Parts: sequence; C-alpha cells; structure tokens
Amino acid sequence: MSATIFGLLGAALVGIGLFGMLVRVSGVLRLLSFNVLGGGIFLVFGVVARRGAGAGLAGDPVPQALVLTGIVVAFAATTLAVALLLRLGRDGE
Amino acid sequence: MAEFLSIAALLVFATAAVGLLRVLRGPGDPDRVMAAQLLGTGGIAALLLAGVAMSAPALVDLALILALLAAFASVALARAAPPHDREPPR
Amino acid sequence: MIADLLLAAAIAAVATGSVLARRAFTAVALFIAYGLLLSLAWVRLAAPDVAMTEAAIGAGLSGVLLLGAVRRLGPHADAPANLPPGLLLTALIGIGCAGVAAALGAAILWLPEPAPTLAPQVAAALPTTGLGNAVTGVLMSFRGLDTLLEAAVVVLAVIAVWSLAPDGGWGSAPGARQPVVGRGPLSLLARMLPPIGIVVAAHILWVGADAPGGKFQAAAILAAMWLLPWLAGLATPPRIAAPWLRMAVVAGPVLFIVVGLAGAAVEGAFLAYPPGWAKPLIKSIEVVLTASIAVALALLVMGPPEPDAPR
Amino acid sequence: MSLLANGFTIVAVLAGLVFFVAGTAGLLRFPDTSSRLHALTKADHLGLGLIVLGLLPQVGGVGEAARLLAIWALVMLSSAAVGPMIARLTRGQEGAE
Repeated sequence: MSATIFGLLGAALVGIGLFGMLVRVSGVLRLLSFNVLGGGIFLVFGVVARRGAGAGLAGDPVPQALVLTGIVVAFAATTLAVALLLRLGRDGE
Repeated sequence: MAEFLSIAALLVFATAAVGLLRVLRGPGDPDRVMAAQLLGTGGIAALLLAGVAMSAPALVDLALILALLAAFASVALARAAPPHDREPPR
Repeated sequence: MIADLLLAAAIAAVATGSVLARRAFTAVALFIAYGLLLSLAWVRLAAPDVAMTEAAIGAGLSGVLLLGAVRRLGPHADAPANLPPGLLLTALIGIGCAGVAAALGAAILWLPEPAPTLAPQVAAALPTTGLGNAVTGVLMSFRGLDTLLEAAVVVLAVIAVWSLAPDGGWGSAPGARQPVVGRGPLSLLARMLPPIGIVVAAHILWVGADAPGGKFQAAAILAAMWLLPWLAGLATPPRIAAPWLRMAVVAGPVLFIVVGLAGAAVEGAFLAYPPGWAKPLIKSIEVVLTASIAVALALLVMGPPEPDAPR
Repeated sequence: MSLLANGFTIVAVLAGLVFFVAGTAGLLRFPDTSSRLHALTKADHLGLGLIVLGLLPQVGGVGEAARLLAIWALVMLSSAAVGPMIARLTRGQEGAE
C-alpha cells in the first residue's frame, strides 16, 4: 500500500518537474525542475524495488543500487549544466 | 513504548511540515531559511524517534548525516540570501 | 499509512512550490526541503542506503550547488532574457504534463504481479562476498562494472566542468573567490564541523560493508566538509593545475581498474575477486574510491576556475 | 525500574513535542522575523534536546546513545551559528535601504 502511494507520488513529481522545465524561462529554475523530475523517476524505481522484497531482504537491492548510482550521476550532470549556465551568463554580458 | 514513539515521530514530523507554510509566505529570505531549518530539525527528531521505536540503528546514522548536511546547507542558505529583499521585475 | 500520505502530500507541495516559486532563492530553499523529505520517503520504502545518498547529495550538495549558481548569476537567475509562454500555451503544457503523469500513474497501478525480483539471487550469492549489506554487494561485486563506469563519469564531469573555464582561467583555482568572513559564527562553524564530519564519514564508510552506508554517502559528507571552509572564505582551493589534485581525482577509478584486470588474470574474468579475498579487496577499493569521489564532488560544486586577475 | 525509565521517556518526549508545536506556532504566528527566530531556536535546542534525553533510556548500547548526543550537539552548534547570521540578514533587510 505505501509502495503504491509513493509510486503515484513519483508519477506526479514527473509531471510537476516536466511542467517546470517547459514553462520556466530561467535556466537555474529549469535545471531545478529537471532535478524534481529525476527525483520522481528514482522514486518509481524505488517502488519497483520495494515490491520485489523477498528472501529476507526488505527490497530488491539491484534497483536500489542502480538508483544510488543514478543520484550521483544526476548530480554530476547538474554540475555540468550549472557550469554551462555560468559560461552562458558571462558571455551574454 | 514502540507505538508511543512512532506516534510521537508522526506528530513531530507533521508539526515541522506545517512550518513549511512559512517558506511559501515568506515574506523575507530569513523566514524561508528558518522554515527549512525547522523542517530539518523536525525530520531529525522524527528519524530518531522512529529509529528507536523500530530499533533500526541505520535511521540514527541517517539522522547524523542529515544533521551534518543541514548545518552545511543552512550556512550556504544564509550566505547566499541576497542582501536586499525585493521582487524581480516580472 | 497516515505517515505515508502526509509525507507524500508534503513532498508534492514542496515540489510544486519549488517549480513555481517567483524568486530563484525561494525555489532553491524549497528544493533543499524537497531533498530532505525525499530521503524520508526512501526510509519508508525500506531503502536506507538510498535515503543516505539522497540526504547527502540530493539535498546537501545539489542545494549548495544551485545556491552558488543563483548567487553567481545574480539578477540573471531571476530575470532571464526570453519571455515566459502565454496563458493558453501554459494551459496546454499543463494538460500535457498531467497526461504524462496520469499515464505513468496508470503504469504503476498495473505493475505485474508477482513483482519480478532479483532479491533471492542476491541473497543466495551474498555470502561469497563476505559482505552483509546487499546493496554494497551489488555495487561492488555483482554489478561492479556499473560502479566503475559511474566513477569514470564523475571524473569525466570534472574534466568537462573545467574545460568550460573562461579564457585565462585554465589552471587557476576553481570556483568564485569567496569573501572572507574572518571571526564570527560562520567561521567558528567552518572550523568545528569538519573534524566531526570526517569521523562521521569514516563511520559511514566502515559500517557500509554490513549495514546501510558506503562510499558515495561518505564521499558526499567529506566533500561537504571540504566545501565548508571554502564557503566561509577560510581556505582557498588548490589550483587545478596541481598534479596531486588530478592524481587524487583519478586514483580511485585507476585502482578499481587495476584490481579488475588482476581479477581477469587470476580468476579469468574482469572484476572477479579470488575466493576469500573479496571483502578485503572491496574495502580497499572503497577507501580509495571514497577519497577520489569526495575530491571530485567538491570540485564539481566549486565549478569552473576563474581567471586570476579581474578582467 | 523499567517503569520509571518508560515514564521518564514519555514525559520528556511529550515535553519535546510541546516545544516543537510552540516553535512552529511561533514561526507561523509571530509578527516579525526576529521574534520568529526566537521561537525557532527554542524548538531546535529544547525540543530536540528533550526528545534525545527521553530516548536515552530506550537505546541498547553506549554507541547509539553517544550518536544521539552527538546529533543534539551538532544541531545546537549549527543553530547557534546560523541564528546570528539570520539575525544579521534580517537587520540588513529591514534597514533603511
């Protein structure tokens, strides 16, 4: 039951983040919306992991490990996007 | 005892979540920083209560990480707040 | 159940507020709260390892990174050059996004029963690694190649961010120079927190073999503890031309590859660990990898180097 | 003995809860930023402190108790450092500029 609640939340977060990416014009806010969207996708993954509980484990560790690396990779991508925004702001002056 | 602690965890979290209204209302940046800080402390307290209730030491470790990172983020928030509080041109 | 509904409602509210906030600063303050709440949701989903990573990287480092961007962009962050879409277009986009969310929600309601899972295979193979934490086992042994590639991605990100340095910035210290605060509460905190944080990071790394925790969480804490004196203006980061800095960034992935190749020579498969050697090898790789990732994450938050002299 | 310990836990945790509720109410209802800051620090220091104190008799080992106390100390330290920074920020924003 709690897995379903967070699954639906993940779906809603994907919608919210997508809306922000399309509607906002400021680069920082688009980037932030992209991260909100990413959080929703990770959450859906976490729900799949939770449903795969078994063999004494509270969740399937394979999707959990994938989300863990995904968070780090998403962060690396965000830093690159921030660097691009800063360069864009500097050259646009 | 475990039930009591779980309910207390829920109540602390609910209280801190209500404080989030301050982030939306502002009016100034300091108020937003404070609401974020209260949510951090409330989240830590709820984690400790839940961790002891379910005897899960991992939750205490998580609360420790949150306490460290909340301090770090609060400093960055307080430093990054622009000195003048005015709305940007729409 | 009530806790889950409350938490989900709070997360959705904070996400909406963050995406629609009028000022960039408010948006980032709400985004930090979003990361914090999301990490509580991971606890409810029985994934404490992910909860720790989300708290350290999703809330802490990402929040500070975005705050830095807001501050460095100044008025650009709030008032961009192009106009927002009109009312009709906004409504259409809203309907489209609601459709995407509804389709995804329907997919979640109709997930296959019984759920496909690899948990029994992991539980059966875990004793061969000598580890107690299944997620660490997956990261370092069963899917070790993924983790190696991910460590390489972080190194590549550092190179990419550095290459965005403006002319004349190459080789100098990364990030904008922070104004010194001297004495005062911030400087006190920046001096007192790092020693505590280093102890906590060592603890999280060490228990990661058998309990929730591990290298990414520890590395994020270490990175935050290095960034704190920088934010307070107490310490200047080293110039990116410094050879030891570059060595530190690549040491972890290189050790991982060397152990992997040794496994190929001894056991006949890349990243295979000899029986009985799995746990010590994994722990050694994790320690060096933690240091490398910590340095890389901190450098990523600081951003591309600035020219030494003002233009 | 365990009855006494449990009673202590209940009283301390409830008192901590009261401070959290008071802190939130103050943050929402107080008229200006400085008084709101005053309300917040009480929740930070006393609310969490009382909850940590109340939990101490319930934990198994010395290690876990030490971690609980460390968390309280960390939150107090950061709250004590951030409080004056927020106050200074408030003064700047409410000033004549």
